[in-house]
Amino acid sequence: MKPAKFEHQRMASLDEAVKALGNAEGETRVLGGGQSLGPMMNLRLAQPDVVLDLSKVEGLDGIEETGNAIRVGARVSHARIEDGEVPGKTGDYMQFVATGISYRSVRNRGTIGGSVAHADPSADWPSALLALGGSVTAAGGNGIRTISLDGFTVGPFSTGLGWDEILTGFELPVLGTDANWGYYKVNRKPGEFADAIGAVTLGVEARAVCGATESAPFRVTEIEERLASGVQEVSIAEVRDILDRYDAGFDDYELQIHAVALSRAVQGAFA
Amino acid sequence: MPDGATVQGIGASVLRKEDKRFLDGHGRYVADIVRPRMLEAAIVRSPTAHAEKLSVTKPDLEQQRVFTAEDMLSDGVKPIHVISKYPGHKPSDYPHLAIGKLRFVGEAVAVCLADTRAAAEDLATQTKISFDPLPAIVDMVDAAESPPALVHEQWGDNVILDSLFEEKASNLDRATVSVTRTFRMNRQAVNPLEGAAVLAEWDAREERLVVHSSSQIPHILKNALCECLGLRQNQVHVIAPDVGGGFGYKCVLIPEEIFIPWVAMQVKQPVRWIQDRREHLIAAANAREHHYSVTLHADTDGNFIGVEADIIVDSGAYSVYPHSNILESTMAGRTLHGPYKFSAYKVRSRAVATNKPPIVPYRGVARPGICFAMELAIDAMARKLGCEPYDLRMQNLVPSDAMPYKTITGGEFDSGDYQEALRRAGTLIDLKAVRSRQRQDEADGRLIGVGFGCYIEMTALQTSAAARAGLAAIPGYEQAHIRLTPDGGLEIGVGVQNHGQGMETTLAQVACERFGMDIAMVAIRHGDTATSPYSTGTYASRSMIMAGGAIARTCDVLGVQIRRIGAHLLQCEFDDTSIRDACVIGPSSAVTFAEIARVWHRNPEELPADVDPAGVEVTSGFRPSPDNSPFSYATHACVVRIDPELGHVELLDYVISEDCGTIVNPMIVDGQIIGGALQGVGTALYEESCYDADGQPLSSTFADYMMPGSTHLPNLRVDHLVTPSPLTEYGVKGLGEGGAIPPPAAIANAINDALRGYGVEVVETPVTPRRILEAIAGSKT
Amino acid sequence: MADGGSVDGKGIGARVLRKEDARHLAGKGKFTSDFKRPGQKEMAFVRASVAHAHIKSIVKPAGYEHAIFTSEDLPGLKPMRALSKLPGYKLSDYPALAAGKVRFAGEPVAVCVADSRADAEDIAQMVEVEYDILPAVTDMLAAKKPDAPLVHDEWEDNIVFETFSDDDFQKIADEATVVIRREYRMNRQAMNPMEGKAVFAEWDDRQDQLMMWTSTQVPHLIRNGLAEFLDLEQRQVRVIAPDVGGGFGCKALLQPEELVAGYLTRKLECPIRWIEDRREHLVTGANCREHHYQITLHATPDGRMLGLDCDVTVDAGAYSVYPFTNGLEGAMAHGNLPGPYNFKAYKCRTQTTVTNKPGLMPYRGVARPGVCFAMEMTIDALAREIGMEAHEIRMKNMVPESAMPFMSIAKKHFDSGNYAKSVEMAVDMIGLEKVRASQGVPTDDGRIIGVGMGSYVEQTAHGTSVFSSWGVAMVPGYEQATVRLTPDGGLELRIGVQSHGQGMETSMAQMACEVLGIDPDNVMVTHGDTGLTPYSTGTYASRSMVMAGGATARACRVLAERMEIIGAHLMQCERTEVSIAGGKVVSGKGEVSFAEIGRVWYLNPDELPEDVDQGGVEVTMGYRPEPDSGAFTYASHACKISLDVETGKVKVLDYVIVEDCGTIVNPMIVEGQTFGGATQGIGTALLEESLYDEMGNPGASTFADYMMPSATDAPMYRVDHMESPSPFTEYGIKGMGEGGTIPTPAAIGNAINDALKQIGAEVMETPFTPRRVRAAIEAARDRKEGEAA
Amino acid sequence: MTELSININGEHIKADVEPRLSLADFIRDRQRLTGTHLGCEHGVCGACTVLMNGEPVRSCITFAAVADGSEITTIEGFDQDEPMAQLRQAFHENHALQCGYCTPGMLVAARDIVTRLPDADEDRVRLELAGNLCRCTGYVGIVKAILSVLEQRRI
Repeated sequence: MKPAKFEHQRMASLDEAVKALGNAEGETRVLGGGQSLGPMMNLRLAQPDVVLDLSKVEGLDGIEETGNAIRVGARVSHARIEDGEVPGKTGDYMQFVATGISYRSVRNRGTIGGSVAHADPSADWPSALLALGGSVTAAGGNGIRTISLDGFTVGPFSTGLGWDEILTGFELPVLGTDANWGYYKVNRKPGEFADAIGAVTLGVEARAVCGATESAPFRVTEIEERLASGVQEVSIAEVRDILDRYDAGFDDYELQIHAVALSRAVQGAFA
Repeated sequence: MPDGATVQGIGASVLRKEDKRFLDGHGRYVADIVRPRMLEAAIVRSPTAHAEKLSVTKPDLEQQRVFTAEDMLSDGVKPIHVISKYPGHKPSDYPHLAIGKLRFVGEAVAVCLADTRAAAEDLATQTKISFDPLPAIVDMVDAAESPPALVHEQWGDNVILDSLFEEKASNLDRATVSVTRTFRMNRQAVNPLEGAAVLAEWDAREERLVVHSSSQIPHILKNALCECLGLRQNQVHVIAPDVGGGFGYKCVLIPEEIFIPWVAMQVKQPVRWIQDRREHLIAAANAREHHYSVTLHADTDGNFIGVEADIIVDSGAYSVYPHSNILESTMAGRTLHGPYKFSAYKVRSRAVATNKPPIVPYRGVARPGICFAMELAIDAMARKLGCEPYDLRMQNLVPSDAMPYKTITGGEFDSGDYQEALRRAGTLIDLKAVRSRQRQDEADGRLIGVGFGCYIEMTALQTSAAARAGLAAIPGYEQAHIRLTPDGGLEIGVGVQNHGQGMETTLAQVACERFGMDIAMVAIRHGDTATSPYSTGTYASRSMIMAGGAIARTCDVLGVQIRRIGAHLLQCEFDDTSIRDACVIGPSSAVTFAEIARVWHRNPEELPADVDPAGVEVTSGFRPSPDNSPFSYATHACVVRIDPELGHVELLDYVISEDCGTIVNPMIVDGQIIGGALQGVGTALYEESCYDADGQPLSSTFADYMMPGSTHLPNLRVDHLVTPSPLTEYGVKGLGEGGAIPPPAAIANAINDALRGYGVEVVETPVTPRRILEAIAGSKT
Repeated sequence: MADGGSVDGKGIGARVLRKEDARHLAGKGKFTSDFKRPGQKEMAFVRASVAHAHIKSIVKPAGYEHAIFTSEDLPGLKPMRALSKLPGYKLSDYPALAAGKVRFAGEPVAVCVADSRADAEDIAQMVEVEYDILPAVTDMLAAKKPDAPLVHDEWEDNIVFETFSDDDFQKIADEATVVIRREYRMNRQAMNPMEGKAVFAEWDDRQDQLMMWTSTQVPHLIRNGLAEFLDLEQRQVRVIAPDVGGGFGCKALLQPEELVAGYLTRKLECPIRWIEDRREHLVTGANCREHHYQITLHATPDGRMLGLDCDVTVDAGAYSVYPFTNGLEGAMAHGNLPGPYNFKAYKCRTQTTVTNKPGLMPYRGVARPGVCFAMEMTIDALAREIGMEAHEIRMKNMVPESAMPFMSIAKKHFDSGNYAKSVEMAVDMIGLEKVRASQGVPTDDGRIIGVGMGSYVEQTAHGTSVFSSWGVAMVPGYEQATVRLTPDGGLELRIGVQSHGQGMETSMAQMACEVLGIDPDNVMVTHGDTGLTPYSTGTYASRSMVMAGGATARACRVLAERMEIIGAHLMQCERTEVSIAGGKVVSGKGEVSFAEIGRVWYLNPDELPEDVDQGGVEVTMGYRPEPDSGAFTYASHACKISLDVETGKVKVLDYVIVEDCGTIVNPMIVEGQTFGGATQGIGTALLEESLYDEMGNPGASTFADYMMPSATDAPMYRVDHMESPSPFTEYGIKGMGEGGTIPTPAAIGNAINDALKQIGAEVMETPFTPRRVRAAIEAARDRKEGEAA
Repeated sequence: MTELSININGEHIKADVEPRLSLADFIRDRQRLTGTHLGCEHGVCGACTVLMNGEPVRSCITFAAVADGSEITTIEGFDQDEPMAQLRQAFHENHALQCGYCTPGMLVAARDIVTRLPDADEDRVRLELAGNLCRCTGYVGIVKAILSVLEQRRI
């Protein structure tokens, strides 16, 4: 179980990386921590011709609070978030999410940017950040641009990034000290990919996300409306009915556990 | 038990099983083995013969890649220490790496490690040593009589052992004719074409040291490693893979076999050392070198009365493990009599220490020296009596009707017809024809001479004798481990080591003889302490007798078990079964070993209730009873032609008449005899490790040290007598060494016969053209 | 107690810390994949991408022809043939490389050789295999249907063989007024030792011998197989199992890759290495468990079990594996289903079917996890039916201690033990009454609690007569051990079994210590090397401690006699006056250390007595229990679980084990084996499943799809021991390596059904995934609603 | 080929590696440090865990080329390490290993737990161990061993 041949390019700077991506011939993958790409390459499920290695690129691993937003660099590892480097309530929420991702030895290498750019449907960050809101920053041939997290994940392994763009970081909302959040993941074992995710934050707006679906995570507006109107509990049966109206391709069991996840996320937000 | 008859059993010239891999270039010698992350070693050696206040300075940058005696001492490594139990033997340590004093040129001082041998040699040159020189003890006679210095201060002299062998000396008065001569056999290097080689690594899983060494005695090496490095026996695994010749040089421990494993343990990486030819010619110039002054006494009819002699053996600087530094001097002192009858015996034998490499038991061990001395003295006596040396020998050889014969020094000849061997040699060389040719001068003015050499060789040294000699390794019951494999083949483990003797074939022949099986189905495993039972190894012409005997005896034990299963399958009585052609034969039918093996391994439900749970795998042993050794013997005769102007010697004819008892494989016996004889020719005419007055070796390449080649021995003729020994399985006697014993005697006698007109004799080997011309010149003054 | 009086309690029964730990803790263990030789090449296999097809063509990429080998390129390589003598058994050859037809996804089709594994995989990726795809047989029940496609064209159906027995069942069954019918399924798994298979092959010209280092439990059997199928003489094969990273059964059989490596190392004249990666293991190693049971239990209202009637189907996969064949599980299921219970009547039919999956191998427990699952779940169903505690039914029906030795209705010769007592103790330990009390009140997180148990009896170290009755291609006989006293008085102990976690380097040394009183630290145990050890069929069937341990004891006793002769001589006294004690030969006149004996034999034979045994201080001796019908270990497991009704997720809260493996050699090791086994049982019960789609494509090829038990899945087991020595074995030892895995699926399944009984749901198929638990709950609700409406 | 400069167990190493060579294969086959094992090669089983700049990582899904400039500690590199010495003894005494294959990775992960989470209780220890599979022991001895070392280090 060894990867196919590829060309390894060690990037010294973001500019170099963007240029390299723009000029690259053949399939090119950007390597952050490599904790998702690594296994796929070992299994030869991914066989890129060129790998752009960002591990030496400066300036992508910052965490800073700027007034009404928190900037988190793409190369910030899950472990740093788990260890509480992201400040405030937003940090509490992200810390809870990060702690549940895979295992410590993977969290030490894996990055939040890599996870969102990779867009594995059953990964935590695409759902968790969608529930948080905010935006993605990306650098490409036409410079830096900001993309809202809403709709950023398009489908399995596909995002709103342009072919020549590199995800550089996130601008995330600051949850107020009294803001509630809840996150519930259904999986067979700790560290395993999620079978279902329910994520809820009540910041400036109430956001509720159903994640770990066959495709992209999606916001559940009916639930958001109820939360906005002060409802603090939504039964599993109710959520089932609501989710049933979405065309998520769930079978009965999947519908059940996604309903449980979201219902318990709400429960958790007010526990 | 009736032996299963087969063309591959005892007496058959079976072609060698081991040939294929060598012919294909697939033999595996130590130098062929590579390990990942292996380091190569080069050794810093003493440039001086004798010095004190040694100090070593490691290169600054590579301190951890260079190791000295201090490093070993601080790690508690013990030196090689062989004290013979022989009364009067003076003990001395043999340090692995020199400490304080340097005692011979080439002595190991430090070991340097690097990724390649070349880089290691660079390190060696960067390692500086300093010392205060001392006068060198170079000549053995000076060493005994007027030493310029002491090799080992604590002794007070350089005499390691001074022993006197005196029996019925009073009878010497009956002598009426005496001749006295002084002889010298000079020092040689053994020169197997593969030198010494060691590869050591620590196996972390088995928690043991694994040592590959080009050795004749893997189990003894294992003992030494345990003693010196303080390891438990189950922490050491020694393997002697293919070995490119040994001849005795590899039946003693060399320091490298201890310190290379030790450094491997220090650096936690595999380490390999391959001795190069220069190292061998300098540090391993360690064989022969005896000095004799002999007086042979006879009556007027030429009957030998007695022999008096003063023997000095140059044992070099140290005592080697396990055979010590007095093996040669005591053997020479006790058996100078050779195959002859004596009624008086008075021999003093001294082993002395000099600043040369420690002496090792080279093929023949002492006997080439004593045979040279005795046989030349006999020819001198013949000339004095004016009789034919051939007749004088015939008259004094122990006759066959006297067998078994107690020698004057207490030995016992088991069997043989020594006179017949001489008679046949005389016929083969056609003594009369030579004599008649000698009557008229050669057209080209050259000189023709004929010479004889007779010897007896005690083979397969036994327990009590070895104990008497006080050796550090005393052979007991030799063992074999035999396993019937599930397909009816045999795997045989033996602790001896095969390095050219063809034992993978001859030992298999013994099993074929016992069981009548196809030799292809017999695998001999040897030279590996893990896969073989303990053995003191291959030396003293013992392997065929001892390992062969052990296999025969073990086959008998295994045969009983095989027959028990066979009887059950044949539904007959055990007593009605026998083994032939790898089958158990019953009254009406037979069952193959393969079938019996299948039942034991694959279908035990078919086994008899009374089957022995020990199964089809047995270890058993053998040693002659009584605990005596069989004696091989032979007469060599040759005709030489000498150019009196150049002193060149040419061998015109060479014949051998030998008796090694029952012959297992005639092809291999001839091969051993011929190979030994050519080494004897080297001793007689070519090989010499020369030293200058300071003990500096002068023969450090094959340019200076002359090896016998394809032109040096004419197609010799070998004739066999077969007198089975009463002591051994099948009456086998040892024969590996014999060929090398008498050539110096026979050739020198032939030369002296050719020179008789000048009234001079050569008395020192090798008989070089210079020595011949000096002798001839001596006659003119 | 000890023959030799053991060294400060290091003999039998002592909690001696393991000798083998040091190297592993230091990272110095040596596993097959750690080997490297100059010039070595690596293999990668082209494997069937479909489950069932004719191979139309194999196209080698241009320029790589020399590096790719198909079955045609390996003339003389025979297919593996494991023939059973069972009546009606159908033979199926197992080609090392598929010839003409592929019969399971992952079957080796071609092998590619290169300097590195990555390069070899590059080549494998370029090989184009064209298939003529056939309908696949993926379900063992469907396989029996008349219209099912044939896995082996030369057969008339897909049934390997059948067993059937019926001792006048109907008569006794008629007495029964309570009849319980159930259908159970235990799904397919992969054994997943942490080290997969690995082979390193090298031809040794000096010994004219194939040297094969391979990750195996049975080096001598691999040697037999290599000699047989590569057409070599036995002397030309040496098999060495170095450190082996777990086996559990899948390494007790010859693998196609071993044959190919052995063939190619000679053909290509270079060392060959193959290391199975996890995906290969999960696909081609999905080869165990998979049984189906249609079971009917006849009982009385007061809980007496009268008769048992069962139809068993075993999914044996495509091929018969060497040497155990694909007949083993069916035969064992038939003989073990009644377990420790005393039935009056037993009727059983087993059918073993071939399917387009890897050939079935004997995984830890071998058939018994399946039969125990079916039997024990049915007992609890009976308990619920008649409103009785299940443990009472068990105790009431178990073979009583007073009846031992006892011939069971399935012809098992139970040797000793108090089965009911183990149930009673387990019930106490789990605190059944407290659990029952707590079950009324739901936990704050809405989970429900259940308690369940499983009992079993395991035939261990069964010998010649038993295996020959199964017709297996391999029959164990006398187990042997070689002992050698070394010149320094140490002991070398050589056994043909293989230790890969069982701690035999320690427990066998304890055995030698027990007999000779020698310190285990001075005993070097060598195992797993056909060149060094006496023949043995190897490590399987929980046999090593009983068999190799027994052989060790016997060999040590012979060695003791030999040493006594020498010792008596050295002390100048009679044989009869001396004995072995505390690592010495002792007499009234004093004592002689083993080191002294060693010195005399090896270094000073001049001091030996005349009557010394010429075999010296090296002995090979064998052992076989009498009778060899096996030592029966038994245990009762009980557990408490919580179940999340909404997600169907189950958590094991408490788990207790009461086991009896006879005399215990090393309690620490026994417990380690038990805990490890039970955790594999949890995998079977809750997590592990090798899924297939209807085309026979494997659905679990990574650890992301195949769930292995982690530290969070295993509880802190509590264990208690009973010790009923076997009357048949040395020191009364019984085997116990496998037992831990056997009752776990039953115990957990029963606990789940206990929790679900308020809902009226029942699970009947392993693993009990959240999806299956939810499905059971939904089905029950639908039923209720149906009844209501 | 990619140039690689790396420090393994205190030894500075320069090498040319194929980009696809994993750190694990570099350690095992090139450096012959075979204590680091491969159990799944997709980052789940933890047998290949080593320290990279002091933190545990999966060497099977980390390319050697990407580890350029880092400091690696493998199981062979802890001879002078106190917590590792405590863990080794505790593993030995608690029968925390059987076949030994998962042990090196297990020890490296355990060392991270006892140094990073001094207050971990049994549930936390089990949670942190979830990424290291052992097929033999049922984790009983491993968990006990780690808890005992945590206890030692608290006093």
